Amino acid sequence: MTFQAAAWRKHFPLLANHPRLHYLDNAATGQLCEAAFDAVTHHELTHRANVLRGTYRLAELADSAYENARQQVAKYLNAASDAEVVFTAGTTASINLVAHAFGEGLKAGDEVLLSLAEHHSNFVPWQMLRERRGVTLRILPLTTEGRLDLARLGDFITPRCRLVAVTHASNVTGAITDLVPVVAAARAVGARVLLDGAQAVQHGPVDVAALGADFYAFSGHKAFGPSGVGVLWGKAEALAALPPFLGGGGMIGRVGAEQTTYALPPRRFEAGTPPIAQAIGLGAALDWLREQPWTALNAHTARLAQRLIDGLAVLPGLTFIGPRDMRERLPIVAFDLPGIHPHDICQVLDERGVAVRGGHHCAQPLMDFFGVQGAVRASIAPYNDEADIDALLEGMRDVIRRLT
Amino acid sequence: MTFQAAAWRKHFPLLANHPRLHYLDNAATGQLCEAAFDAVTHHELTHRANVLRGTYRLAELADSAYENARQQVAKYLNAASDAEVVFTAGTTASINLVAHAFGEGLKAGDEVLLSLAEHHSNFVPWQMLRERRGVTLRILPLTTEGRLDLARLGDFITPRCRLVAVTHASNVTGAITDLVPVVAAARAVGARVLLDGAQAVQHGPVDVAALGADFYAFSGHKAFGPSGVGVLWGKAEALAALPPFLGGGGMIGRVGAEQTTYALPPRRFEAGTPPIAQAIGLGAALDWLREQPWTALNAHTARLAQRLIDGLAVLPGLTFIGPRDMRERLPIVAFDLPGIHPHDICQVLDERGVAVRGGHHCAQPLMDFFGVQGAVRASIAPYNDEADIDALLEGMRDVIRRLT
Amino acid sequence: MNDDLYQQALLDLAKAGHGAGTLPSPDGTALRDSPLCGDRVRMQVVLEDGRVKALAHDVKGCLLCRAAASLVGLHGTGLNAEEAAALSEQVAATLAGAAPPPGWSELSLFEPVRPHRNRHGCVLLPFETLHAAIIESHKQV
Amino acid sequence: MNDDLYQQALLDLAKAGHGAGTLPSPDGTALRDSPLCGDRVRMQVVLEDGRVKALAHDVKGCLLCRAAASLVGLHGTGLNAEEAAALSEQVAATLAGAAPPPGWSELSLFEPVRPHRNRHGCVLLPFETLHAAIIESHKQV
Ligand SMILES: Cc1ncc(COP(=O)(O)O)c(C=O)c1O
Ligand SMILES: Cc1ncc(COP(=O)(O)O)c(C=O)c1O
Repeated sequence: MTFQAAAWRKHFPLLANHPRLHYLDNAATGQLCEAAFDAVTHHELTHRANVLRGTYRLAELADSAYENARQQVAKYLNAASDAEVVFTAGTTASINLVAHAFGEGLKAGDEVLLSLAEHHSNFVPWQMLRERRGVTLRILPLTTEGRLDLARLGDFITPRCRLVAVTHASNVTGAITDLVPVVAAARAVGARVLLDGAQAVQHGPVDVAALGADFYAFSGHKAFGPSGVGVLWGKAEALAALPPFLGGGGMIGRVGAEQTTYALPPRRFEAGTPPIAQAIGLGAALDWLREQPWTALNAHTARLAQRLIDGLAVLPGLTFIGPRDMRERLPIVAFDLPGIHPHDICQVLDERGVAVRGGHHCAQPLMDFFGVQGAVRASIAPYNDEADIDALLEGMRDVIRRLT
Repeated sequence: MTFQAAAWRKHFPLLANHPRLHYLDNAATGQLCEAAFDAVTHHELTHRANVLRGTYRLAELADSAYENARQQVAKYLNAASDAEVVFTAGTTASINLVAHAFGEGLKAGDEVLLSLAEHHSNFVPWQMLRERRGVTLRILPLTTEGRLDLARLGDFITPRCRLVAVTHASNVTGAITDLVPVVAAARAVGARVLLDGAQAVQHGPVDVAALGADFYAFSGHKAFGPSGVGVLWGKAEALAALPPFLGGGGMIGRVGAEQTTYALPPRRFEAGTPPIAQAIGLGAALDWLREQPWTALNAHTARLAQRLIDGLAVLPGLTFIGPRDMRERLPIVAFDLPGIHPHDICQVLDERGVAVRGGHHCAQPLMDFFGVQGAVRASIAPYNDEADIDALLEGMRDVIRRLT
Repeated sequence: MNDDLYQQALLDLAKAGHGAGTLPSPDGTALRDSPLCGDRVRMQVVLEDGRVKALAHDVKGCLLCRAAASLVGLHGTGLNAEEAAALSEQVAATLAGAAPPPGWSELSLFEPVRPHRNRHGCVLLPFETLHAAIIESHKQV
Repeated sequence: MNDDLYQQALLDLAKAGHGAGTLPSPDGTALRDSPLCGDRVRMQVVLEDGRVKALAHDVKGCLLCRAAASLVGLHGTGLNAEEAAALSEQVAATLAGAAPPPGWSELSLFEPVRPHRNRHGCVLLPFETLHAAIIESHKQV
């Protein structure tokens, strides 16, 4: 059975509105699937109310929908319980939550291990923690292809390591981290593991139990869900050990002028009115995604990525920022064409309806590693097809004709 | 010209779907106006893309829409510049931002002045700051009606006061804070002023310049906009003086493995992908609200509140939690009926389609002050009408018949 | 419709307040809050051979909570810690649709609460607090 | 359509690289980054009586940025701090729809950039950096 991109495409209303658009910026934001759109609309138009406090029917329906979304997320992640799912504003908010709540327990000299491939959202929060608490950041180097250099894990994870915070998959190179040795090395020194799943969740269900992590962060808007919502999954005992981060309504047990007690997870970490409609939309998106034929979908996107790589490889001087084959990687293809600036490339491609991104991709340390200032990145979703890839390749020939 | 609730009601699709619903929980969440719904839908279906980074057409449209929303918010608040508008996840997130970013500059013995009428979201973040930095919290007491006791300001604002963080209007008593003496007292000792505007913005445009505050926080979902978004307005020089709070993409100047520089406000405070569609929806809501006939609308809701107060006043033993007249207050009416629990009242009212809230309303210190465990609260929006009030009053007679 | 949420028998059960009050020298006392509503139940027990010999409760809560506490007062003596824990689960199951456990037929009064998930906690709170008070007594020993 | 964003005259201007290079002993040097794209412009100036006598720039940036820097190289000498600041504002105005300021007619090459607000910064950066370099020189004195 060959997968039909056209069939998948039908579930994304924006794409129907732009029949000539070649949207290849899926790593920045995925298009909203109709399941999410419909769930948000249904919520807003039939049972919008604040959650977890009201006793009237509308509020009960809103509560059920919100808690149902938590269950849908838990199911997608194979979490042991929906109480392990914290709704946040996005990946960045989730990681900052851990950097503060877990960070509170760290002291000068404690170590956090990152990698040079991290997105700024999994870099800057730790630099800020270093400022606040004097922890030491250790940065795992990369192989020449841009993968985490796991051979050197032993040099970088010391007995002082308290947390390993690395990406599940890179938003630039597409490389999927081989987590088995990472988790084992962290466990060996008693460190917790946080995975940045911002790029991974949209390529099929994740099994947090099998990954063996303690925390997993991702965003709704990259997973074909609404913006304004994200998730921090945390193993029950890992969440239970954390103090709250943000203070406000909903996360307390009892507030006194002098003393305040806190609610149990996940509510302890959901201060204030949560992104209700957005969580409901994300739940619906993941519920729909969970049932998709991922083996076929991933074979389809890998084929497209390979077609793109093969087509680009013949361009003179072009450097791939990341692996050149499709083993253990996502359909994200980044490249640099010396002498032509990524933004100029993107602009010319845009004239042909090809939407790709150019720049540092919020990964400046990785750009520095590759010795480039920026790169062009095409990121593929199952609704993309051969025509999208060919439009990009044709556009690149135009770029070279016109800009060199 | 008498204002027609029915005409306003037409702009709220959920109410059309529930013709017999008497929605009187507007202080918890307002219903979504069609302007916001349409703006979100239009964005998601025609120019959804990530913002501030892309150079293709879809991204340019998304950028324009997002920055346009910032201008719409600025206009509603009469801000000097749209660069003073920071999009956050909500009021709670906005206040926590200040508690961290401004709080970083405080030291043991510095004082923050709150009031006993604060919502937990303007209480707990400061208690947590006290834990972190040893600041002293001073709690301004209340008059018997539950208003801030401004006569005692002098006793509570000392030269050590660095910040006054008080509510613009109470979510329980509806009392609007008389800000002139508060701001003057803060200025006299060089303290900054943060206003919790969560309850105020939905009753007409706010003039932050006239209020003289430094920071103003509110939520989209209470202002007939989407959930998952809020605003922190800050005076330009007040924002410029703050370090960032959350770290991540978009808020940086340049990220190096060792050193990182930060962007200017407002982006400095918008780490990660912001709630794009939600901000656009909020902008549209405020743009629509700005043009409404607020004098008439507020007279209408005040009349309804007075009708409710008058109707309740005859119930034996009933205590109002807050002022009994409509001077300087919002159409929020909270009360306690000794011997009958608020949740039982709400439940019986719900049978009649009357949606009100019972409980501590995230204001336990205020409940303690009034010596009650909880209260029933009816909060009125311009789409409410006499029938809503009368249904509530009729329901209360039923409550007393059945539950005593 | 939840017309019969406040049926007369439930109101009567609440009003009866079986077991309401204080014990002069309890073996264990537990205090539990509902974060949703700020409700609070205090439960005191005297044990004999690990089983509740006497109990007393003080409820700041709604009718559902008071009726549930009254039911605990009516049938709660004789339970040990394990049985009290099991009972809490059986009450939760009843609220989810199961039949009341043997000896607790009055739990059927709470059937109209089923669709109102936000109120389940109100019914459960006294049962959970009873269990907590028994556990507390064991700690005192 | 932005068909003519990369018209030949603009490519030629960028390629010409007027003023590209380094000065042996500048009075002031400024470095400015674009947070959007990570682009970076370094501008060096030598002043005489407060006016630019010589300048040199080094651009890591896109064609628009390089063309703008080249334009600064072409016409930037003779400016003082105030004029350089005013020029930045005039460039922004040109991008917003106004006519180019006198003596800078080549700015019309950037008219196709107008609808692309995200690229305005690329054009502005060299002008702003020139102003910053002059300010820097004054500090050195
Ligand atoms: C006065 C006041 N402050 C703060 C908040 C918190 O707002 P949110 O829950 O939207 O963050 C609320 C609403 O619950 C409120 O009424
Ligand atoms: C790997 C990775 N981590 C973190 C993020 C941040 O996600 P968000 O901007 O949704 O918070 C992104 C997306 O930009 C990403 O690709």
